[in-house]
Amino acid sequence: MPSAEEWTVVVLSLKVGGVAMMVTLPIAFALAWLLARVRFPGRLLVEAIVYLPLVVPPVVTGWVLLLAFGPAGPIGGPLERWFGISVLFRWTGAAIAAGVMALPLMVRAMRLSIEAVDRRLENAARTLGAGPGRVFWTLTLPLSVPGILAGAVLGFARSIGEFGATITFVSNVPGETRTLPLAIYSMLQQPNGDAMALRLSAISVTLSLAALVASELLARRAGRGFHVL
Amino acid sequence: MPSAEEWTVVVLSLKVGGVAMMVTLPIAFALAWLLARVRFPGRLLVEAIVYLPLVVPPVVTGWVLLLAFGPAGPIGGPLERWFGISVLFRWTGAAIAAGVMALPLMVRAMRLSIEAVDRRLENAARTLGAGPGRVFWTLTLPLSVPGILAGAVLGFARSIGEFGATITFVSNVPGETRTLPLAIYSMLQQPNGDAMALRLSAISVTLSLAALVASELLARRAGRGFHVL
Amino acid sequence: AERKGPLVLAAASLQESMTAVADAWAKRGHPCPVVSFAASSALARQVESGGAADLFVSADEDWMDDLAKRDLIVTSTRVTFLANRLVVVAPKASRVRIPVRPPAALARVLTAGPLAMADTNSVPAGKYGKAALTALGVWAQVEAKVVGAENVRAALALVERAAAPLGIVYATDAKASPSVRIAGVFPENTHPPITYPVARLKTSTNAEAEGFRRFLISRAGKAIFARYGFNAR
Amino acid sequence: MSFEITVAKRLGEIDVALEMVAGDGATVLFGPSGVGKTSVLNMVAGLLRPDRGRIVVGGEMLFGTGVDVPIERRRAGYVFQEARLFPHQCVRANLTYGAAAGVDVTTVTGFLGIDDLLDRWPRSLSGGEARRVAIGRALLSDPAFLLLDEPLSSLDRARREEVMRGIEHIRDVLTLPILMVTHDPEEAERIGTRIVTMAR
Amino acid sequence: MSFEITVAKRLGEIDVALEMVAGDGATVLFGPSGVGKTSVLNMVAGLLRPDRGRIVVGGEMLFGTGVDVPIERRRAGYVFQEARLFPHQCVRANLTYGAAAGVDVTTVTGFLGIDDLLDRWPRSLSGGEARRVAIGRALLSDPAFLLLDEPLSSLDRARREEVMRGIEHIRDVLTLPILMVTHDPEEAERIGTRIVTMAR
Ligand SMILES: Nc1ncnc2c1ncn2[C@@H]1O[C@H](COP(=O)(O)OP(=O)(O)OP(=O)(O)O)[C@@H](O)[C@H]1O
Ligand SMILES: Nc1ncnc2c1ncn2[C@@H]1O[C@H](COP(=O)(O)OP(=O)(O)OP(=O)(O)O)[C@@H](O)[C@H]1O
Ligand SMILES: [Mg+2]
Ligand SMILES: [Mg+2]
Repeated sequence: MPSAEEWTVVVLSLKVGGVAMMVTLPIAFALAWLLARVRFPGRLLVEAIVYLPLVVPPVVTGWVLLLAFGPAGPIGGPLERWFGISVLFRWTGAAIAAGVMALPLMVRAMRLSIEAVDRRLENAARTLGAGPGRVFWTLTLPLSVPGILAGAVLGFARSIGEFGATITFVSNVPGETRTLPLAIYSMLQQPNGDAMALRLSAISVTLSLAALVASELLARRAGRGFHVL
Repeated sequence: MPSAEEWTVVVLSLKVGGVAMMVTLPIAFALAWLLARVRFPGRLLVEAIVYLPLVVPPVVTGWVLLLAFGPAGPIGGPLERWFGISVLFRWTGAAIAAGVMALPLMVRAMRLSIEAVDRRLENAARTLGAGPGRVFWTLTLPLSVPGILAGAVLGFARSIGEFGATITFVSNVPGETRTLPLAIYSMLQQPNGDAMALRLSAISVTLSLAALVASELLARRAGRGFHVL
Repeated sequence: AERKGPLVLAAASLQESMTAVADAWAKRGHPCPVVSFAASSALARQVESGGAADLFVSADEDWMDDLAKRDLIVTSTRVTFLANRLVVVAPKASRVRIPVRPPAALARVLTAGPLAMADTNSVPAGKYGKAALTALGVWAQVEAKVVGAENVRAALALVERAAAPLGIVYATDAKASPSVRIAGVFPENTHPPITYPVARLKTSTNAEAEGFRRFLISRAGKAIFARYGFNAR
Repeated sequence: MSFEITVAKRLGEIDVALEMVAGDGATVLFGPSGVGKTSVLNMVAGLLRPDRGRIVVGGEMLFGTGVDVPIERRRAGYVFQEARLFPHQCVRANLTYGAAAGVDVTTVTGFLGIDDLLDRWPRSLSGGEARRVAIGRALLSDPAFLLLDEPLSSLDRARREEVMRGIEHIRDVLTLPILMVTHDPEEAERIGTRIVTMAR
Repeated sequence: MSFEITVAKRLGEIDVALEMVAGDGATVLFGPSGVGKTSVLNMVAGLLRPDRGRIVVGGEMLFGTGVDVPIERRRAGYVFQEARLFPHQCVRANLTYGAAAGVDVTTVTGFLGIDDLLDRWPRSLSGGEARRVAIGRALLSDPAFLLLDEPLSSLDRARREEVMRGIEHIRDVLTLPILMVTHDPEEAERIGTRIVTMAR
């Protein structure tokens, strides 16, 4: 059984990972759709920016987030002035870090599925009177479910495992930003923390495994549409 | 222009990232195929293990690699005794770390594409006399190219950006394991290293961008097979 | 409502000792301080970006200087209250002894295998180690054997797992690990003093902040740190 | 005038061109495989943009100088050469995709013989069943005109007879303009008010 | 005996069953849409496993007690109801997929009228063109017997005539066993040495 302290960490991790995934999912899908379907001038640039968090070390991402969301930053400033919101040292900041790090993985998976959607079906829908919006909601989106699920799992797992950007951006505050990886890091800082670190790692793995199983079950439901013979 | 020192770092990063991607690509594809196509008892377990490096903090992955590949470890021991090979503090170790971290991303993207391959085409090929092996090489594999490309880009980008596992596993040895992220990290540790860190980050981003563009071009070639009307 | 404890940003190497001090403080009826452990560099940057915290405990003077230069700390509250020593560790089973002189003998021992250190360009412990080895006249010979870890604990781990036969870490780390022994101690005059300053941040609003800072530098506070191998200043 | 079509379109190395003016009733498009029949239907439906030309159906200009009505507002009841059912929707959902809310599917499922298939998934349908569902889907979408690309291939005689009667009903009673492709002279004879032959 | 088929298979709520023994020549499988014709072909090709039964073709047991020859060794020349061309290979590569090295594709492309399509991609083919490439692909794979699922639908009269002659040639000169599905009585009459009617 996890101790009360471990429990706090786990609940926090779930909150941060869950919120990060939920909020990032639609953003990621919109980006994936844009990249898959629309040929606009700055396309490659947008793609490069989406991929950035994957490429640069997480510490740099965390640092950039810190600059952007600090009270003097271009996002943090207005946020603070107009809404009185500050994300530094807060779980919301941890969720932002997790979401940003998960974004490239989600976008790539979703884009793959969107590109695999049979355009002929979308054309058929339009002859049946469906405008682009309806086509999107009734065909593109549901037919991309495999990619959305894959993106959600990857994103959730990445969020649950996010460390470098989080500690750089919002520190390691117990109960606010000390998610599982940060707790594990803290344990590893102590010479005798190995056992605890392993324990927490096991919890981490269990959570993601649960997400994995859930997505597999959902994917099985979604997969029934395809011809095999 | 990059300085000679930066140049060393860049070349090393490319070597580590390139080798990691090349070696991991076929392994990832084999795993993706297994997970997509074969229903075997330990399937979910294999999947969970593949996903592990995504979920646990990179530091833990690096630490596990250290235990496994260390002179007393279950892999490092025999490797050392029988072949006289040690990967600790070597670029080969950095490539192993990068490959392990990139694996889950590659597997997921490839699996998505393999699952999207029309089984009816494979059946048609078999009636034409192609055994499972030929069907794999002539249909499953080429029809999964979008996923392979996506996996390769994700994997390369992740390899180029890998930090936590690398520094924990093989340390930060100039010329051997100091890849771009490690060099950037070193810079960020110093109160006045920001400018240098940004410079190196920019190089990092440029490299991945090049990979991105290359994959887009290849994907465009691969995409010509699909019906749009 | 429950009073909230101050938010303390502390260098990761203080993890165990600082937790113990915070617990002791809480036992005296104060709300428990909330301590965030990370690299001094990360914490300092968070403060520089406007993160509102109460106390900053750095593992070196450079980052505290940096904050002072930017006018982010209450200068009068800056106190250097702990010190540490630099040692050479070896796995428990190893019987190696480190001769401090002559340089040739020292170099021979240190170059027997990879030498685990924190990164010598960036991480404080690594920089101190480099300075010490330079002062002892062996850096040129040893440099090629050095493997730089992300932090001191990671360097220690390399020795604990016998990936490296020797490592240079703080005395506090060596003391905390059951699987290594101290094979030698660097003379204090071979490297800049290893000190830990604390200061209250300008953004501090918590009424308990000053009280906890004083407790840290009090005799009782320092006594707890001493149990973990720190030298009080 | 039901159809007034003057189009030209270059596809790879092939030039597809058609000029026709057809009065009320059904027009059968006849011609060898690859001559461009499907391409013409695609242009009328709005899926393929003619290089130049004019398309007027039932008096409404769908394509011409400055005009290019979006696909979904052309109200074509298009039965494609392949079934193109939506794989993630059951047969009932496929049928009602383009229909007004509350439409009674049994008005078409009867003569199409697909009453028993309503809760099935497209992947489990036979070739002819899928084709009939596709016909039903187009008819239920309240079309202003019909585009039928070999709708009766893969139907057995008895079923073909019933579907043909359905089309005749649409032609004669509902008086919708119909443009139909077929290779069967008998079908062409029976359904076509007139026959337009395309040739290279 | 060209075909000796006794199979039963449950598909969802439908029972597909057939019992037939056919001598040399071509056997036409006739029956209403959805009765199970394609399913029978799939079972003979090895794509669908009968719940029970026996399949012997040209004297060789393909399925029966303890026997289940792998698909690729049954050597069926199967023309599917849909074209199923390989989208990433050009027409020539599709045609030679199952062929021995160095086979001359012009032996079939002539009567199929696809000589000009060899370097095209499947996505650019018309319905009838794709179908003809699929026929060519099956014929070039050196089959031991043919399974044809409505191979002539979507072909115009002239082309149909040529392809029918091709099939007759295979039946009479090459004497391959042929099992063909069609809804056209005229086709059935002309090609079928005998007609087997399936019913529910
Ligand atoms: N998974 C399934 N669940 C329920 N019914 C199924 C399933 N698969 C096939 N069927 C039914 O089995 C029957 C046989 O299908 P088959 O494709 O063999 O028909 P067919 O004779 O080829 O028809 P057609 O002439 O229309 O192509 C059909 O009625 C079909 O609906
Ligand atoms: N992208 C392309 N490149 C080259 N040729 C093309 C392309 N797209 C279509 N074509 C050709 O255009 C012609 C018209 O095709 P279309 O599908 O309209 O023919 P069709 O009359 O419907 O034939 P069928 O009766 O076989 O269905 C075909 O010969 C086809 O090969
Ligand atoms: Mg056509
Ligand atoms: Mg059929």
